[in-house]
Amino acid sequence: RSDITIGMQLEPPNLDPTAGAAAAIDEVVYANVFEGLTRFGPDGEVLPALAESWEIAPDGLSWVFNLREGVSFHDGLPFTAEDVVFSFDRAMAEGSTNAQKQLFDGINEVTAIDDTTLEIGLDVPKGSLLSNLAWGDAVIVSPASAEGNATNPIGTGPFRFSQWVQGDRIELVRNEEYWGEKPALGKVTFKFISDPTAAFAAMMAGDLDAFPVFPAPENLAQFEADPRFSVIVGSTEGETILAMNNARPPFDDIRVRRAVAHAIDRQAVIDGAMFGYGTPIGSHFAPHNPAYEDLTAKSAYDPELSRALLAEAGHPEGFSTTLTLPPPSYARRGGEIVASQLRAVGIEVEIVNVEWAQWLEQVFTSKDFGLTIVSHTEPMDIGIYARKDYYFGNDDPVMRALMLGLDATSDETERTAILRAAQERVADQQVNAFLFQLAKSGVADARIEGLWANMPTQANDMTGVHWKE
Amino acid sequence: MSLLEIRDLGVAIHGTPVLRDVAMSLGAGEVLGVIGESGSGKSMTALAVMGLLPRGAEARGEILLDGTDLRRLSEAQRCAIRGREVSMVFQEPMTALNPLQTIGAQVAETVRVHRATGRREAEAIARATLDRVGLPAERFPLGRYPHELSGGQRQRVVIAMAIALRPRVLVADEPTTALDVTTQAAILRLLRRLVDEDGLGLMLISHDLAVVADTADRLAIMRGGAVVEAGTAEEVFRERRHPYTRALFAASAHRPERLARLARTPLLEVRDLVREYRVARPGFFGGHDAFRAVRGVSFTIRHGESLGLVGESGCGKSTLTRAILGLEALQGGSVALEGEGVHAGEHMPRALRARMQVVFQDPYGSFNPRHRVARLVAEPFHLLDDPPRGAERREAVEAALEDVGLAPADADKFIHEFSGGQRQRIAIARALIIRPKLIILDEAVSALDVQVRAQILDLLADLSARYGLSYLFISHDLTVVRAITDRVMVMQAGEIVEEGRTEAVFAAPAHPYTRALLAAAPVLELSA
Amino acid sequence: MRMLVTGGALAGIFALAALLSFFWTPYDVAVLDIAAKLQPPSAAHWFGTDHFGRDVFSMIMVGARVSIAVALVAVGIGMGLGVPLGLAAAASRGSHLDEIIMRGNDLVFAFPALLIAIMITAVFGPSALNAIIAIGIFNIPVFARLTRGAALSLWTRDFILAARVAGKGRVRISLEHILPNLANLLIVQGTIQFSLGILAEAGLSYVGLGAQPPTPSWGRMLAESQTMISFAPWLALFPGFAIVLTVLGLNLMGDGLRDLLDPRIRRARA
Amino acid sequence: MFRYALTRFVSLALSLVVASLLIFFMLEIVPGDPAAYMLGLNASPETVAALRTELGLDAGPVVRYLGWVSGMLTGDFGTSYTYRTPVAEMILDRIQVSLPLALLALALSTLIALPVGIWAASRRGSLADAGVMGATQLGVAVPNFWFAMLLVLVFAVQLRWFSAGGFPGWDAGLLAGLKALTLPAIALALPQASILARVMRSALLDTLGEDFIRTARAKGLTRGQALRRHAVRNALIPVLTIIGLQFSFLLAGAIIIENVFFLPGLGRLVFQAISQRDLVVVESVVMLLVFAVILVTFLVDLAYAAVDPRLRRPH
Ligand SMILES: Nc1ncnc2c1ncn2[C@@H]1O[C@H](COP(=O)(O)OP(=O)(O)OP(=O)(O)O)[C@@H](O)[C@H]1O
Ligand SMILES: Nc1ncnc2c1ncn2[C@@H]1O[C@H](COP(=O)(O)OP(=O)(O)OP(=O)(O)O)[C@@H](O)[C@H]1O
Ligand SMILES: [Mg+2]
Ligand SMILES: [Mg+2]
Repeated sequence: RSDITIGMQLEPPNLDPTAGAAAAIDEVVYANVFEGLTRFGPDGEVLPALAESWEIAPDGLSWVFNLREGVSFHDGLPFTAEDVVFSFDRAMAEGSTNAQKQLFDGINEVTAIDDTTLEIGLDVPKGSLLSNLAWGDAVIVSPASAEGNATNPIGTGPFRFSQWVQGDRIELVRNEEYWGEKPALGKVTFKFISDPTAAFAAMMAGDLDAFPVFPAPENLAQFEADPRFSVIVGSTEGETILAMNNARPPFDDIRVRRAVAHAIDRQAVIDGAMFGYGTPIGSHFAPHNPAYEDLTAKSAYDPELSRALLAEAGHPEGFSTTLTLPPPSYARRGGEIVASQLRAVGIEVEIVNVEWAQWLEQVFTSKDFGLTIVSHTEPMDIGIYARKDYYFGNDDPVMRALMLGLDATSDETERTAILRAAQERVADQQVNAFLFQLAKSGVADARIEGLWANMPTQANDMTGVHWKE
Repeated sequence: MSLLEIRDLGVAIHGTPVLRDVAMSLGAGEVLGVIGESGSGKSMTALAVMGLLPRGAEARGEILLDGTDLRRLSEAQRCAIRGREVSMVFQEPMTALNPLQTIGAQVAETVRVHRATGRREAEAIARATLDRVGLPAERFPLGRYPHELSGGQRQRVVIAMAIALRPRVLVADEPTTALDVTTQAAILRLLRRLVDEDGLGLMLISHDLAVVADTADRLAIMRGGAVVEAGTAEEVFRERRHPYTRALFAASAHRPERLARLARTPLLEVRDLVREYRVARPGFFGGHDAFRAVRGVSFTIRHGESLGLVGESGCGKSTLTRAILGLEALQGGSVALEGEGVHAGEHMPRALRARMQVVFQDPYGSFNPRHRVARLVAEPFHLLDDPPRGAERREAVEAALEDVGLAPADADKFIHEFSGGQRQRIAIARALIIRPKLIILDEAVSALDVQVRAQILDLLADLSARYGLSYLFISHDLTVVRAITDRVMVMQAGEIVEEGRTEAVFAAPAHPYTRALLAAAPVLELSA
Repeated sequence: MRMLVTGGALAGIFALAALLSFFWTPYDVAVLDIAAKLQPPSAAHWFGTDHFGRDVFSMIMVGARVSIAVALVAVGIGMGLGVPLGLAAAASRGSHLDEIIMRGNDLVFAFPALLIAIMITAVFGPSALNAIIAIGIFNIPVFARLTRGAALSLWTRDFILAARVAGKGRVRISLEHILPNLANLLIVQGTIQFSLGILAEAGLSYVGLGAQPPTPSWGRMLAESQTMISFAPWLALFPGFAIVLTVLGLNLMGDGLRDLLDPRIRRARA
Repeated sequence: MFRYALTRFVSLALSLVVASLLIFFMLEIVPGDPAAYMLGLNASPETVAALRTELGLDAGPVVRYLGWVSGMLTGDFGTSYTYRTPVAEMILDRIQVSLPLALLALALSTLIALPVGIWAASRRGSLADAGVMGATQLGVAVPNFWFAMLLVLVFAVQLRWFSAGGFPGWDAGLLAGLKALTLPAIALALPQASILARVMRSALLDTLGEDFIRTARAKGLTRGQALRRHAVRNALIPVLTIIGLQFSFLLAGAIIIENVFFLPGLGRLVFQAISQRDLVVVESVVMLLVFAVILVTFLVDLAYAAVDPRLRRPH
């Protein structure tokens, strides 16, 4: 067999990763259809992709990339350094609609030295450049086809886009002209099933071969017990947090924030909402990262302490607040458990379920909320605690200084030290209550090999996937 | 041996007996008239003959057709007899036909059910039968639908269906009750002709003695599910052995004693009254047409006078009533009560409306079934500026009920607890309670059995004598009008064609339409 | 009659459970006990526990409250607005008012109900109240049409003419004579709409637009238990039965009432 | 007839205008910005503003309303914000699923319900009648999503006769397409069939009580003949009304079923578009559905005339 059908919960709105934030776009096209200069590997490491190698100038302000030769786009046009210039300029331009435009912050010039050599000039040294360029939003598109990528994506990847039956599926076929090793699969179909029950039925009925991010953790045990399937559990970059509105009373008081954190029994949340899948975290950092530090003890489950803290903060009878929940089940289910746990220490919580669009407007943009649960799935995003206007309202000069230092260095030990300090800072400040690292729990036909176990970025890299004999 | 012989027929519905020991016989070429008040079991007898009793009915006894007991036959055998040997015509021509099928198809169906004939042949028979009942091909092609025909024409189609195969027995259950007098006369003539021509036996059911009197050879009089008197028409007319028969005859011809106290002064003056209805115009771009139901009617009623209005169904009598009562806007002319103009609409002064009340044809439909009699009768108090309240009101209601011969205790009952005659008395009580000057009676006695009708007529005469009431008495029943009115008007197609003192008009009708009406009206010749 | 009693008993059980739940439930449904999750039915938990360790029996009792309240109030809205509109339309037959009311009805009918419910909740956020409004809106034309149709035929009756002769205006006649005579019809239709309302609430809650947590509702229980049906079937079965039985009960009651109140059928029985 | 049709038509057009106003301005107040939704958590306000301009969301509501309506008149339903494809194309794609599904469900429900209703009516009061009526009561009471779930578990997961959902497209062949729609159509049809069977039965019982049935019996028709030749067609009028209502319900009301079977139909499109704040899509599809319902009602009215000669000509 050389074809495979992959289940996904959400359908991408379009297929241009440079023009939308939807994770589903990358889940279809990242590393399959589009490639960047660099890319993430299965465990989050940054690997060369269209750039074979690179050199950094001693001042750290200029990077020269040597591009791969003999690469062409799916429409037959050759790939050159000019395409990179076009792609980056387009993303950085005024009026660009690239959702992750800030990835390119600090780049002042992108120049093609020749067809296969590219130079990127920076304003300040940028340790995260290589990983930034690995994002789906920084993939290389061709000026000839860029406009049409939303519906007819043309990249340089191992698969080319074949057809999209909107509402149902997207099909990719093997790119026979691929520059690298040709994938084993001839055809990949992504099928969109939003309803968890339907997803379960479709797997069981054999309509799907794999569901890399299976939406209902409660069903995993059944798949586990069934020899037809293998369950692949890994980690994601998703720190699931109970965010608090630090800018507003009562959460502007660190004692209240700590009271909230101590009121929460993480394991109960993981068991109840995720059926045991997930790793407790004590700060905003992914446990699989080498720089990770386990800080869960700082906010251990201790309702007594919680009540004491509340009393100390002037809320002996507790208080009431709202908990705004976006659609994913980690939030909806987790929210019910969190609400009941908070209620146990006297915090009356009114649950408000909202859709993503509304969550974005109400919580993220207008910052009109008390509590919310959300999973931050961007890789290495502890930097958000250095942002001034971020939605949870944490204005912390210490974090800003730490992050500036981080960007300025590419030395690994130094970086690790800074990252640990940042984790501790965030945990000490108890900016938010940190619940768990979202697990990636997928189901696949037991005969399939090569699926990513972890999800360092939103992707379903099909290059190495194949059927066992 | 007679053609159809019914012996000891008994029917019970869900255990309640409705027919007891009914016996009748009918010979070929003979008309058997079955008479009786409503609910006496006439229709049940007919349905038993057809074998079409309602669900839950159980029958006993024998129904012999040429000596064969129909009740012993299987359902399939009865189906074979129905429509071919024994046919039936029902009362309501409006609903007896399938509205979705052409008349040709429905008549032809009788043929095709019983004979293995082709469509063409069946249609030929249907055509011939329709011709025979007076629906000629040029005006009534087979492709007509029932809704394109008048009531009388529909009844002819129903008859055609029944006689298409020249059955030997025809049961006609009140075949003319829903029709006006002229049409009724024509249908009865047609039936009689079929009997004479085909030699079939006709069982003619009616509650109206006069209808049957002219046509029937034999009579059976029913009451309470049993036959109380039977014999040749002559015998029954002559002998009237059973007291019920005598009561029936007496009531049919009853004339109340009237003490006229006529004043000179006019009470109601109607001048050039015009009433139009908007009707959709046929055709693709048709808009609305005005249909004149009442075309320039003028007349006067004096204090204490009883004025009759007769005319066939649809001539505009009820429309005129509503116009006089100020219930509908006029398109022309005027109505004045004691010199005061009546203008339609809710702004009509209540004091004016209080001088005029009405009694409707349907004694049940004119009462809200959810209110008690006390509230029903007291409703016109709404018209008074200072209506009596509490005990006073109650007394007024009780007095009104007593006036019409009911008990004060009846005030606490619901309308369904009364008989038809009692209901009509309550309607009169309601009209009387605020002592109006004029009462309009729109077909107020048409739905009643003859005996009840006689009582009501007496009551009306008595009230008029006591309170000096004036009546506008509307009916299509000439006998009744003749009995109760001082003057009479004859209406045809929205116009008054003749007017005069009642006796004079009946004795010497001037207008051809009046003459036709009088000729068509069935008259009971009372030799004894 | 038998239908009426059976139906009334079925629906009554759930109505009682709903009332009782205000004072007493075997367990507190607001308290989660993750350790006790997904227990099959037992003596301690008659209907088992859900994925948060809540007692399903208690949740069904409290859920009855939501389902019944939503459906009942929605019917109330439909009747409260639809009946007066229908009466007004009939009383002013053929006028502009009549035309506007009837066209308005057609319009509401033309909107795909579930989509409008979704739009309403998109605007105001999901809640039991908005479910009520969404369901209630679609009940208005049902009652308006029914009322108008029946009222029109009543307006042709002689007793209405009699009332007019007694000088009564349209409003008075509508209230004193038309409305009481519509009561039977409205009660029967009310029962039917009530049962439809329960189904609609379940459907809305199923797509997450009905009652919000922590309040349990039957539809939400069904929705949440869906994925667990293969290993915790009691979670889907009990709320499912609750819906089916209540709706069945109400429908039977409606049919029974119709038979009881419809004079035609009553006569046929007599 | 023509005039009747014309006046009906004018009032239909008016209804559509009112409907379009209602839909548009109701969606105007829906909180949430499509541009912000598309760009996610990390986008800067300038980026969002740029996208709003690109999508034409800057213009005032009145301008956008007029643009939308005038576009629709020429068959241009605008371009989806999120999908960046013409809405008309999307609708055309989805309707290839929704319409056949609705028709299939309608055909199923009609084919089951009418014979069952007639059968029950002709055996009124019997055990069979009681059984059928009991079954229909149940059919009405079972929520269809629950039933759909059971269908999937039994026929897709256990028996593997059908796939659990999805739609292969009509390119995959008529049979494959029909097969994919079978379970959803059954799930949709069951409650509808129950309702229809009940209506058919009671309408038939009503007509069986009519005088003309007695007349037919008096002609010598057997009970069965009278039923077939006279009662059924007369009973069809209320049934037709229900069928008309059901069609529109099936077309628009299948969202939940489309979800259970992950079918790319219109209902799911709207559902998804609302959550993505893809308002043009929502507006246009809802408008189209309203139009379809109104059209169907109109056609049902015309169908009455075909059944009932009294309606063919004004009197
Ligand atoms: N379907 C029925 N079920 C029960 N009782 C019935 C039914 N039809 C008629 N009856 C009763 O049978 C009795 C005889 O009724 P029938 O119809 O024969 O009277 P009728 O003489 O034809 O009266 P009318 O002149 O009003 O037609 C009445 O008491 C009536 O109430
Ligand atoms: N609302 C209406 N719209 C249109 N035409 C009507 C209306 N009411 C009555 N008509 C017509 O007006 C004419 C007179 O009707 P009306 O009811 O006054 O007759 P009538 O003499 O009382 O007859 P009947 O003896 O049958 O009661 C009839 O041709 C009738 O069809
Ligand atoms: Mg009779
Ligand atoms: Mg009249």
